Amino acid sequence: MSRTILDIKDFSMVFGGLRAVDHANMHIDEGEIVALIGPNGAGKTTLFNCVTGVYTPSEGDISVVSPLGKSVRTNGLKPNRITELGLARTFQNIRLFSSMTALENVMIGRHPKLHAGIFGAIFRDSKTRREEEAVIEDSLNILKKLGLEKYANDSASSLPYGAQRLLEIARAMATEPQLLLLDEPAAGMNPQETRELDDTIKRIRDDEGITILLIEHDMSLVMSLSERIYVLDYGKMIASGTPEEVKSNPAVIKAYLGE
Amino acid sequence: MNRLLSEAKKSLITSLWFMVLTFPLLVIKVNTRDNTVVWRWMNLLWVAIGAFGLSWIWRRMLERREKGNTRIQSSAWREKVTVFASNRKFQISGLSTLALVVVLFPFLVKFYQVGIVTSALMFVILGLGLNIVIGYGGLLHLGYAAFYAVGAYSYGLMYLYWGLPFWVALPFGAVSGALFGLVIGFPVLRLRGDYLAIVTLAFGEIIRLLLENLSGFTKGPEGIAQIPRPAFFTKLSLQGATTYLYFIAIALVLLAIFVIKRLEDSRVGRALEAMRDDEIAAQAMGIDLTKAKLTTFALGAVWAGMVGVVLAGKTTYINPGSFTLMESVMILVAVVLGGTGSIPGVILGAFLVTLIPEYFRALADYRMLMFGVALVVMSIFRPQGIIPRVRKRYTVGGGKE
Amino acid sequence: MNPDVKYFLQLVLSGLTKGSIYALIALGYTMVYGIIKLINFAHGEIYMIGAFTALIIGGVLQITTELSPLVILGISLVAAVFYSAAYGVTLEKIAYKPLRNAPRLTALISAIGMSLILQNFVLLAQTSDFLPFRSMIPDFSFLIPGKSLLTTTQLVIMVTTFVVMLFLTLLIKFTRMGKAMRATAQDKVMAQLVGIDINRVITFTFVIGSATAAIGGVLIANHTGQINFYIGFLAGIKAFVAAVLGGIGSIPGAVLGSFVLGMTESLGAGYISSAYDNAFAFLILILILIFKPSGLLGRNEVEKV
Amino acid sequence: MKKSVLVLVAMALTVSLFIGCAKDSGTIKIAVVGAHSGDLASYGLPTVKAAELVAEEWNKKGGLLGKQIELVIEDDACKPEVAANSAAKVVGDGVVAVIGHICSGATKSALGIYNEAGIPAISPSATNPPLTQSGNYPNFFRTIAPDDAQAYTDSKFVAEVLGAKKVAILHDKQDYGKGFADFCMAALEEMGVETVLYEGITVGGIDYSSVLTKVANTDAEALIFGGYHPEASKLVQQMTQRGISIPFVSDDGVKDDTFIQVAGEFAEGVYASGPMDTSDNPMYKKAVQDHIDAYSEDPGAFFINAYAAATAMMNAIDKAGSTEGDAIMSALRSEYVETPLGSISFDEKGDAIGVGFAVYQVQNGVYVEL
Repeated sequence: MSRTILDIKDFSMVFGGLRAVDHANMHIDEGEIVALIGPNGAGKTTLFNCVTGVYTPSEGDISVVSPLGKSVRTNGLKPNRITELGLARTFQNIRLFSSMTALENVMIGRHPKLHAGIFGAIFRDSKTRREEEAVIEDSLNILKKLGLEKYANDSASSLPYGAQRLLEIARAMATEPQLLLLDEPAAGMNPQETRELDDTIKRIRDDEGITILLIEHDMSLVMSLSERIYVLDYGKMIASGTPEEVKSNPAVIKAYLGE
Repeated sequence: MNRLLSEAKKSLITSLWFMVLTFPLLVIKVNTRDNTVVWRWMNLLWVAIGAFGLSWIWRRMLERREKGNTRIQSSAWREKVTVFASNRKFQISGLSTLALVVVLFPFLVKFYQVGIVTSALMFVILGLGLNIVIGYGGLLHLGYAAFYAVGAYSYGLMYLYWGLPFWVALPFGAVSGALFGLVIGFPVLRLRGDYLAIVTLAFGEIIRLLLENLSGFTKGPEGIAQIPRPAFFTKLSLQGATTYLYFIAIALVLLAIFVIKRLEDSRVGRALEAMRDDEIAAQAMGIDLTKAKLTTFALGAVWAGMVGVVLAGKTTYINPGSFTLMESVMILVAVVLGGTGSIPGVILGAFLVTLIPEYFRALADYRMLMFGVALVVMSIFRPQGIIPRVRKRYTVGGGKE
Repeated sequence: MNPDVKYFLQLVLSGLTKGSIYALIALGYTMVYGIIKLINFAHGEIYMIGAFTALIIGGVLQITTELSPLVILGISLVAAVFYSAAYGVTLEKIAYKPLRNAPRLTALISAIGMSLILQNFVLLAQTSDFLPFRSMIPDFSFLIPGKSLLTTTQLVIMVTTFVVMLFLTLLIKFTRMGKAMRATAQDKVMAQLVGIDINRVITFTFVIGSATAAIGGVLIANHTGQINFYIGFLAGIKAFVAAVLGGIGSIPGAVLGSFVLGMTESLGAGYISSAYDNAFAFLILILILIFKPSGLLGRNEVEKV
Repeated sequence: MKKSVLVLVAMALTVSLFIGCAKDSGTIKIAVVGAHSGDLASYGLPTVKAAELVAEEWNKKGGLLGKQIELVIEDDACKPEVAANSAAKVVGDGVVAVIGHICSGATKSALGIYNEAGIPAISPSATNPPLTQSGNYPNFFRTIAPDDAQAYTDSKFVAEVLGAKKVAILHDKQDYGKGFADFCMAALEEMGVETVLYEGITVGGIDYSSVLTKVANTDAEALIFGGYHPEASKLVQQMTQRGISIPFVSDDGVKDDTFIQVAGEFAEGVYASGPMDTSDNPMYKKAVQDHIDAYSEDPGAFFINAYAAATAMMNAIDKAGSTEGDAIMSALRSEYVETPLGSISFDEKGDAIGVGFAVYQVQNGVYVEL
């Protein structure tokens, strides 16, 4: 059995009396592609935000297991610490560094893997110089993997919408995560782009060995990609299992179709 | 034709509105002691004509801004300049000429001109320092003059109590500037935008008030006088010291440009800019905001600390009155005018802010009004500044173009 | 009365006076912020223009007509309110409206620019000297025994502050425009979708905010007895601190923040040293923001991710 | 290659712009430096007018040492950092003497530059005592008494005329006001008067009721204030309104008609020190009349002191028979000269002999010398 990367136990998030997520449990194993679905406002993004440290969970435990098998409880850790533990994410409403070029966006993703400090930057010793050369090289490679190299020197905000979504993925990949959290990666893409995205995500998992958790509304993409699915409704985890199991789960059908 | 008429009508209405608006302040002048009222009706005419014309131009400019015309034009224009400027031969000849002029300058002009240009260069360094905080870190700092004061008083007090010379004070001023940057940085870590602006303003004022009130230690409002000018092995004549200070300022400007360029191009600089663009995304990329903010404040304050020492050495007299909020605002004006985040922009901005009033004394009374207008117009029509930041391009395959 | 207790009470009353003064300016600050999320740096200048207009119109009437002082006070107050509101609205149209979708920093710099423009406009159009501002508020003689505790002007300022706060609260809670303002404050796009003319709402906010500043300007000039072009800048910064202290955007917050500020200054001056009164004001601001980054009554806005 | 030549030419042009025109040795240049713009202009401009009037007088008589006097007028905005540049500028212009600066801080930063150039400076208004007493500024002279002399005059008045045993002292935390307050405290101590409250107040404050409560809470018999008229008028108004009736004694910054105008009825009874009234002096009358004739308005702040300063300086150059700094300075020290302030000369330190302060009181809306 493969190693569990992310373990969420009995987790709740309360915003001023409103239970956005209520006693949810979830676990992700290495090498999986897992989807988190649910109607709008079900608490999916809130769960993402708690896992990545944007919010601190109200109750429960979230732990991340490092490749060496050490488990770290992440409740209350800052987002940058969680990124260093090997979690990286994209945002539902695109949050690129808009004044920078596409390449620079990816270079920033390399931040946790680099070491140069202020003095290194100023004196630019040979180590720093090598590091800088490698950053450009590595970042370009990541752009190439996602077919974005033609945009390398373009301002991130001037990219087409689909490319911006891909650039977010590229930027997250640059942090060399073990688990990549994608928040509605296909939102706003046309069917052609969505099909390509399907391939891209599979490639990321297969070639890079990155485990993937995604929130998505496009059911055909979810069904084709994911090996397991969790369903959130009104903050409660109402179902989980393989795509087939979830599809036939009466609670899920009820949640999606109403009564 | 119809369009012209409707435009004229719009301008006419604006003009009338401004006549009403400025009527009491511009037309009437009362003297309650002599019980006289002066009516300055001519002013109303100027307002009418001015408002009519300016509102016409204003609407035109707004329209063009809507269409984004200016952007296309300016980038085409910039393309040409960039091509021109990246010509190797031009770079070499241009830079060497510039270097020659910079070196010969103090020997070619009257020495008070050297003093004035030194003041401008000091402002350039202040602008570059504040630019780290605002342009790269994206943190609106309204108390920057406090770091300037810290530097000046470092030298002033070190001289007063221990008789230490300029060259000892200079690194000390830089370090104490950075330390104060950290001191201010800590409490404001959680604050954003507007809250940050007001708290930095508050800090700036507190430091000035302390300098004013702790008169046993700082000599209070009386200030510290007779601070020696920097010595070059031996005490220099006035002319000599002025020239010397000029070269010190030039050296500091070069150092600042060098350091900032290097930072811009590094992991640290990228982290600061990422924080400016989007704090949440930056954190998600593993950037420690606490560290990034403290770095920003310290790196920005270092320069003000150093220039403060130079100021004390140049004027030989310092008092708290030189480090008011207005001073912070003027540095901000220089940065915004020239181009936030752009090194050549900030240099130009600092020169404009210091040299225009110096060489157009007749306009002295209109100086602040003009700066105000410049801030508003620039914010609306050219927020990126006169010389905007040009982002670096990389050749695909590694290295720079 | 025990002299120590009396001393304390006097300081508290001074604090209340200062607080009321700050509140009159801070209310407008906070209202404008609530709607357009922009620090209207020029708000202090609007207050100064209110005071100047009252001085000029009042002076002209005094010299050229035979009207009774109360009528003159009335007319100059109306003129001050009208002109402050007019300047406020014009300022918004010129310097803020084109920047509604721009980064906050850009808009704030435009606001600082506008503040410089208005200050220097008044300086050039009038004078840099202090001008005497004769108190137009009649002295209520029944207060004379308590003179050392509270002056008439102070009392009028306190009462006015209270009335203005009440008026604004009712306006926002119960009127149609108030509802539109609240909707705009919460979400401009949604407000537009449900048919609210946000331009009208913003204009209205500037009218009300500037009008309160004008009332403040006239009353405070009555209290200090003098005005010049620079009074708005200092008062504006204090009011700004008060508004931020209370939680910018909140009407009761502005009043509470102002009282905290006034009280800190007064007690600090009374028991420590008045040389540090501004330092105390700024220190309390920093302390409160460290522990409560959104001010005393401000809502902690969670950024949507 | 062509381009760089072009650039060079452009640079050379710019440089030549800076250099300006060559020196003209046909005139004697005297600098007038002070605050000529901004909100302090009203303190600096009257000095320019005084210097112009005196210079015109000399020029009509055929000039100084046979040459016409040329005034070099520079603005220092009352800021030390600007003053250093202005000083360097007038030195570069080849002036032989300076009338100014106006503010003590600006004066201090400029004096070192004049000293190195061997140029004497005479100020009509810089009253900070160390300027003459520290010995650091041998080239400095002034036609106004220093703050400590003024403080002594006020203190003596408080102790002897008002007979106060306990006083409260407030100051505005500025160079001038605080200096005055400190000297008052020291002088009063010597005279056996106790200072029961000593405190700074904030310039531009809206309400001073807290600090006045504090004053009322002491048993002070007089309140001494060091500072300028805007704060003074707020203080006296708020004192009257809260029924604090102890005498209010202040300095030359308050002995200004604007104070009476702004404070109105509340100004009545206020004491303030100012230069001794010499308005009976025929030269005084002539100076004022000349000003009215030339500029059709009454002269402003420090006009008489500036007129005296300009007169003394030009007389010294004339007596010295040279434009050498040392000769001018020794002439200033040895020669008595008739000025609107009376017949004056300067002591070793640079203070004017025969110039002093007197205490005035506002009576029926005017300052009356006591």
